[in-house]
Amino acid sequence: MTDKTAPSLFDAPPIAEQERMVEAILFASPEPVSLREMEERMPHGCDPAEALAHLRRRYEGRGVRVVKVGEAWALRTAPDLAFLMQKETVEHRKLSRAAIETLAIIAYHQPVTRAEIEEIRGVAVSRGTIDQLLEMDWIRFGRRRMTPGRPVTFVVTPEFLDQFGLESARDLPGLKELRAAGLLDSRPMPGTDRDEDDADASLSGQSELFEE
Amino acid sequence: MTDKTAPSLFDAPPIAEQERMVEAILFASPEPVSLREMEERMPHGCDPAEALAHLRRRYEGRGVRVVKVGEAWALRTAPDLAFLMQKETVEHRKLSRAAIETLAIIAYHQPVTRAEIEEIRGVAVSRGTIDQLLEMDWIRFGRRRMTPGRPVTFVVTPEFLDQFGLESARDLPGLKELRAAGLLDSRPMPGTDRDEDDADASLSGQSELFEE
Amino acid sequence: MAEPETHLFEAQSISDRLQAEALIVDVEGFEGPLDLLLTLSRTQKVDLRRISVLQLAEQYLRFVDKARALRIELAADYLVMAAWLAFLKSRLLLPPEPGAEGPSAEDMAAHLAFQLERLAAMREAAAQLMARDRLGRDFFARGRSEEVALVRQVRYSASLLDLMQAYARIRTRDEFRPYAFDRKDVFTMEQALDRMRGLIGFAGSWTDLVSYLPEGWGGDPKRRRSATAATFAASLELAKQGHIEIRQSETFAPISIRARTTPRST
Repeated sequence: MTDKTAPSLFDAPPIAEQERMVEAILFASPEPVSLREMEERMPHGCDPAEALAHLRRRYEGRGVRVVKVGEAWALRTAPDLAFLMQKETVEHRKLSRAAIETLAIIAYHQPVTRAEIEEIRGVAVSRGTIDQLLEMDWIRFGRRRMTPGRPVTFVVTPEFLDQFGLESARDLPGLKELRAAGLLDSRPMPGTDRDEDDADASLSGQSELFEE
Repeated sequence: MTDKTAPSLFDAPPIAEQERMVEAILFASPEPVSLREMEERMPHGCDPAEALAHLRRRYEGRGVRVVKVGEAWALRTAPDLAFLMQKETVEHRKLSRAAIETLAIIAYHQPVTRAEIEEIRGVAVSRGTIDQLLEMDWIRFGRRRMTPGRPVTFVVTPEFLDQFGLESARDLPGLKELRAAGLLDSRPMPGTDRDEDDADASLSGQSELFEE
Repeated sequence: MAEPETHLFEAQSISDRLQAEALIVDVEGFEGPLDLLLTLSRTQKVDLRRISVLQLAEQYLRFVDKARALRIELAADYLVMAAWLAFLKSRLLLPPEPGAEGPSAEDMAAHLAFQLERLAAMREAAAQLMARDRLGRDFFARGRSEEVALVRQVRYSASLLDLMQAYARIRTRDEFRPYAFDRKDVFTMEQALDRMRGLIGFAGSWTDLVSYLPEGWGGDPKRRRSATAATFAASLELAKQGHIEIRQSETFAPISIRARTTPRST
């Protein structure tokens, strides 16, 4: 570079070789590289600008492009292939106990308000749980309850029925059937009137819901 | 759409387009990428193996090469251009003689137990040596040997292959000659009762790995 | 072809002498007895396959003797090898005892030669390996990694059985409980205090405590008991604070309260 007029002691490498060099430099460098820097790194007498022009033509229409970044040059993947740079992973997780319980209450008692869910579960229902079920499209908002405060109600969706292989929420087994199936092996405490209560609860829930 | 036998709703992209995709994927990743991973990232119906074959031909003699690393593929600069890369050169951690020998023994004799390494070197292998090689990701634990005590074995990793520019452990320099000379046999000390073990060891080791 | 037996410590040349001294002084530099044997075997200047194990054993034993004479601590490994080589040497020199068990001296010698050759081969292989083109030194990976964005989708699953069991669990929870108040049937003292603070200003004359029970708590005996207890406790608290007065004409007679007209001065 300093003595362009004097014939070089060694001839500069052929342009094809220079093109390889520019390619390797651009590939390995984390940052864009200026022509000046290329020239400094390449053997004496090289012409990185010309080599780069060849390289640009070679990469035309390819999956990778030679792009100018400010005063320097870099290799970048073609923008139309950006979708390849994403990797989708699907993670299967078991629904949390809180979410399953909330979902079960909504299914059996719909339409049901949040306060009612909390009363049945005996604990507060977190916003996240409701949001999660809404997001999964398993529940949706029902009509507002015509009581003070006009609270929103929740009902299950066709997606929910589909997911659980039900034709309608009415197909959900009642407590008596659950007990018969051995899912409820608890005996009611003597002296309590639980059975009636239960039957009542599920009946009033179901019937109210499906007679729309 | 997930049904592979059914004709796809959309045809797979033309092979030239698939080649671009493989090129972009390999370019974007400093780590080797397996065909399986390419397939997962490319549109349905693509054949990354064929696209890769095209790409390899295209990159023949270029400044960047398509290389096989174990079961995966990567782009690497051509070694004859190393002189251009002083700037990118990373300082290699100086390995002790013990570490280098232990690494070579693991590579040539894998899967190999610590006791076997010690027998070959005639000296105890320090924990630090094994730890260092594990930490560098050049070796990993292999399957346990089905001999009394069920000792763990060591094998080399894809990172090791990448580091030394090897397609597979079969390409280790001088491997064939060493095998032919019987120097990779696990030959028991005469009069010791380990014949069975050792026969087993050498069978499951080298011969299995290199006779395909 | 048989090499004249070279005496390690009667070296002929300066370089040999230096090497011999290096062996003595730098015993820690050896990676075990096999390494030392391999180094010693180099002085035989023959192919490892044609090495004289007897000669090697003598060299090793001489080395160990010399090291002891110089009071150099030798690790146990070296001494074990010395003992083994002394044994091998005697076996090689003496005619085999008739009916002796165990491997022949020749087999043992051959195995030692094999071990040395194998170690030498591994050294050579290691050197070849390290001389290969290396990533980051001779060839290079892509300098700029384009991160693959991970798009993570979480799919939650639950079965119908999960759902039914969950519902069954909730609906039967009370039956499992040995004893607990249902919160809906408990009227707390805090609730009673809040309620009475609001009402007491209007109670100019003696009023039955029962009339202060909250609405809807008078019917169910369980609820009435809770409300009555809470209201009574609250009225005791208010009396203590000097806001009200309490009176009861006789045991089990109705309890009446009224607001204190003038704050009690203590």
